[in-house]
Amino acid sequence: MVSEYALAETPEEAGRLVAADPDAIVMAGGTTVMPRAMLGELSGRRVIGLARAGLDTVSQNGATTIGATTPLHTVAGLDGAPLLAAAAQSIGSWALRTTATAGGNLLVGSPYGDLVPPLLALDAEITVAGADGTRRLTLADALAADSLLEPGELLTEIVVPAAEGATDFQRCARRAAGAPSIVTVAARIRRDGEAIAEARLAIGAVGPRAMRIAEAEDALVGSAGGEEAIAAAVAAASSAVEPADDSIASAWYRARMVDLHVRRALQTAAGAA
Amino acid sequence: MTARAVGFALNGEPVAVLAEPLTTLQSVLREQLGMTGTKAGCRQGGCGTCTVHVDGEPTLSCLVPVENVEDRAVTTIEGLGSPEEPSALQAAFHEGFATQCGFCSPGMVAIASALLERNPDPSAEEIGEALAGNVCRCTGIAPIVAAIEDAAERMR
Amino acid sequence: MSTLRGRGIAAVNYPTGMNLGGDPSQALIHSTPTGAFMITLSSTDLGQGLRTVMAQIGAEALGVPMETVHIDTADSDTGPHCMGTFASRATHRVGNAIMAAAKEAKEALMDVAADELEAAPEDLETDGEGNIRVVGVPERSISVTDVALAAHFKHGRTLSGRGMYTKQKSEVDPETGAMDPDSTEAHACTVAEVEVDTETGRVRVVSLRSAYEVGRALNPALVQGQITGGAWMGMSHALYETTAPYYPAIDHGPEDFTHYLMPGAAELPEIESTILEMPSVNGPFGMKGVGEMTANSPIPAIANAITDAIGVQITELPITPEKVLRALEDSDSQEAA
Amino acid sequence: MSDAKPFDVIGRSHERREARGHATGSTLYVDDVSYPRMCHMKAVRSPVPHARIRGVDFSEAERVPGFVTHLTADDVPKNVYTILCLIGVEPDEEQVLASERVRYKGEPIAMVVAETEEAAFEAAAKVKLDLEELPAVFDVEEALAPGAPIVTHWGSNYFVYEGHHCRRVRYGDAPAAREQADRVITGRYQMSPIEHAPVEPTGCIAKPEADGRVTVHTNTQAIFFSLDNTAIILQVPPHKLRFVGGTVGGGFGGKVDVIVEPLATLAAMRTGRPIKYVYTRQEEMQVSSTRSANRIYITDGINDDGTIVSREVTSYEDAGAYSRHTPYGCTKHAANAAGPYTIPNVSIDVHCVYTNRTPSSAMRGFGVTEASFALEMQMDRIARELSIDPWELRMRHAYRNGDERPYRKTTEDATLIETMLAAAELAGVELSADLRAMSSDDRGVPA
Repeated sequence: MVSEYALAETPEEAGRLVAADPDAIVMAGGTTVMPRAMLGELSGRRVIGLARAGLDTVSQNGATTIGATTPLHTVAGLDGAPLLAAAAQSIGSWALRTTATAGGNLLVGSPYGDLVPPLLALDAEITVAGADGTRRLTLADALAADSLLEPGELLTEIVVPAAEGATDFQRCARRAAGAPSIVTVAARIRRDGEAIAEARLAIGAVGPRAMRIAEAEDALVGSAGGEEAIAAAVAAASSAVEPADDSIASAWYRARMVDLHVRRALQTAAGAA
Repeated sequence: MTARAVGFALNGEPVAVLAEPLTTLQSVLREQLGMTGTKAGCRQGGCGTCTVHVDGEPTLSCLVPVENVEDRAVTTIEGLGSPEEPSALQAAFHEGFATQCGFCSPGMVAIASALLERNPDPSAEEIGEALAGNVCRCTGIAPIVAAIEDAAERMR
Repeated sequence: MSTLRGRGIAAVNYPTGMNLGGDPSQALIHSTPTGAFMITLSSTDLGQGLRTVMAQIGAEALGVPMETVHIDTADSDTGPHCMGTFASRATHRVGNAIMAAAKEAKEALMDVAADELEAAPEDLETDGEGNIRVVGVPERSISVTDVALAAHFKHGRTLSGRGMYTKQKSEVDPETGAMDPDSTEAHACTVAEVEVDTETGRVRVVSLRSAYEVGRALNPALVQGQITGGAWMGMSHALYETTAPYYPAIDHGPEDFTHYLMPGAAELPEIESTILEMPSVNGPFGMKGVGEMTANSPIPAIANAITDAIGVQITELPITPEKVLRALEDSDSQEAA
Repeated sequence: MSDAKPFDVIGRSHERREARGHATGSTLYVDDVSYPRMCHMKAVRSPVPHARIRGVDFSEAERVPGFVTHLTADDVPKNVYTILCLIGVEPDEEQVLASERVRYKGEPIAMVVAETEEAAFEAAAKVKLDLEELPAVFDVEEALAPGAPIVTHWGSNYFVYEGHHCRRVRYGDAPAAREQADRVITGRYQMSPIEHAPVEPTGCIAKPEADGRVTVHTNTQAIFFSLDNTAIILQVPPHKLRFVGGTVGGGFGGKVDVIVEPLATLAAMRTGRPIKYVYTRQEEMQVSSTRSANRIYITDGINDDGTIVSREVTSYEDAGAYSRHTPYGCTKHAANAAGPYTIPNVSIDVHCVYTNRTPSSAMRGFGVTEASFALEMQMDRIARELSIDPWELRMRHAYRNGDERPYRKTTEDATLIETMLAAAELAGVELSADLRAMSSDDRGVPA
């Protein structure tokens, strides 16, 4: 049995509780914590719950600010955020999405964090509360660090700038719904005239963490987004990822699906940009 | 003493339970409140047999600590109809041979009733999407989809 | 993206009953004082509808209404022995036991009715609606309830029967394999249509059209339930299921329903089927066991349809997108060479 | 046939009797039952597929609040058994709880009983195992090769059928016929290990009664089979046990194993308290029995006119670490391994092979499902190689009533041809007049 389940009532209280006890397990929706608790794996641990902390608000005014505990079901229904909505809708099942949260999805790890590639493609930032106040950093920077959060820190919100350019989300899975991803790809392309001025390509579910593929983005920028540039971007993505075996797909298959879905995402985004 | 009193509305009636920290809504329903229609097929959030409604939202009761539903309204399969007065959906399930072993049926009915409340005329695709988290090993799913379509028809 | 289509067939037989026999089941029937019939068994309903079908067999054999027949099963203190529910045996074995028990119980029922109606038992018939009447003289009739009351309180007789069915155990000749492995054989033939996405290797089963020869469909809706569920399971076996994705290695074994893959609603093919009834020699009312067979023909039919689509036979289950993609790449490289 | 059914009740789609209860959640399953003072039991399992057990330390587990007791092999009166002993299968080989050696990953070594389920999980996790890992074998053919790690206690990795290392069928002279045939077509077919995945996990509750008996509520598929095996394992007179069940949330063959009942009954007798033992989904998925992953080799001798003159089948059933129902499944497989076809020369060898895998067991159609998969792919392979219509190949060889089967039984209920004709019609496949004229009651030779 856990020693305590402390339910924060406000964002501030949540931040204080987490800062005061860096060893505690922080639980948002609980979709990964609860099965472990059931198996007795969290015996003696203290759990800080965010379910009532008021971190589940969404505001849209140009940028979209998503509270960390916003259910994926809500994200899936967001107007004007097609990339995020598509990714959220593809995760798990309806009854899971009412419980699983956006912030949890960022922290849960591969192959589950399907929201991460779209957020990377959209240059999302996260707000983190710690003992010394809050800090705002890009998700890309946060993912590049050893861990997304420092001990005692709390993820409070995700800020998604208005998308510039055209986007696409591709997901490869064994079933249309309710199956873990083999590969997820998010792409965003903005043109300035004919040439691509800005490109984002992010890939998830392939290695331990979702990642932006800078080499692929570089291969696209300045080009017209034709076959050759896309092929170069695919090649860059292909060499950047380190696919792994799991119960759903082998590394061999993942590698092929990376190529295919990166190509599809870039073609669609480049075509629409 | 680590147990905490938690009050919520169960099928329209107020209830209060004493629960150890992080006790699942599922086990409180099944073990303390006698609502054994909510099943425990995996307790990993993967089978859908424990689906209930929390403030109307379909929810996997194995993933939710009972503390989280304090002051909320929980509806279980028992609140959706009874053998004497089955809902249209329940009637469509039993009359349409949409149950075999029956273990998935309460969860199927729970998710389907949430769907029909929001969408009285769902397509087969929409029904399929709603059922994505509910496992049935016996029927081949198609009879369940057909029963939901039949229920939608009955309710119109 | 290119899509290849293919069609495949498979035809199978399936033996009814425990292999080699030696698997008895019993049934006991007795009437309550008011003429409800209790059939006591130790068989298990797995969801296939055993209680329903056993009540149908009992009601038909006794000539009484279905709603007055109750199945009391699976308590070892009260139920007589049953080997169990497996091997497509329950309806055959337990059904035959009920037939035997019902024969005895019906004889008692007709004897008492004959006394009450002052007629010969052989001149009586049941009407299936709860009455016993003199053949050709419908006004000389008595309700089953009145017969049961008379049996209990006037004649001091039980309306009961004992039934047992067993197929003698066959021994296998260790040299030749000579044996008697079945009671009867059911049959199925499936025509599968698939589409293969050559870029992802994904297979979509478009349709499964099957004929099932089941001897007699005692309850057609329940038979259809086995067929639809079995076809789905066959498809699931063919394309998805394994506890060891890297067999024979034991790594990465799935531990939940999210990773142990089975097709969902979106993957359902069109399933159409025909039920043929060609009564067996020894099944109750000519039935044959259908529970297990329904998954068998879809598996090779789907596999053969994939071969038809891609021109390469993939002979290891499950036929995953990866295996399809590898097969396509291998055949491409062979053609190039 | 007249349209009117000759029956009042038979042939009608009466509503499933439990359906109303199922749809309203009022049907009671084993896990829905509980009793005052009921304890929960969980298994301590081997994390490795093959190891010598050097020690088991319960000291930390015993300190978990709510811990009640533990069981090891020493507590089980007849710890080594085989489930099919009831139909005369030998030898005893499966350990109820492993002692000295574990043979598959997940094999139970000890059980822990506690006041709550969570405490039982926690205590089970705190049992310390001292294991010396041994080389393991996972592949059926590697298991039969010289020098393979030996899984069984009798020194070979195969089951012995009356002096033979496999179950055999010999009909005619298949090797000689193959030599004479115009061509030989071979195939290798591999099934996968498949989980039954009933939505209701396997489980039971054993409740001691005041009169010294134990009532066991179980979702077994076979009440007396489970009762009798439990009595044998616990060496108690069968009349001391009462098994109650009958409502099962899906079985598919997996609930014909007798694993949970003897252990729960033993713990109930030990503690005097009701014991609930229900598998977790992880246990269902990775520890409970699977369908056997048969590897099947078929060698057919075929003449240029498409006549199959010989069929030789070598099949390896992957029993995993213990027999369970696999020796039976192999015999059933052997009976069906030539398919629903009349072939004059047949030779079948079915090996029941032991590996360090989770044991396989009964599953919907086992023995036959695997044979049908391989045979029907082989029939297609022949049809493709000889450019024969796959319908024609099958229907020409389809067994007819009166034909003798390789196991020397005369066919009497064959309807394969009629079934195929019905399927063709349903699927809109146009068959030739010759094929449409065929019948299971007439051997006939198409022109």
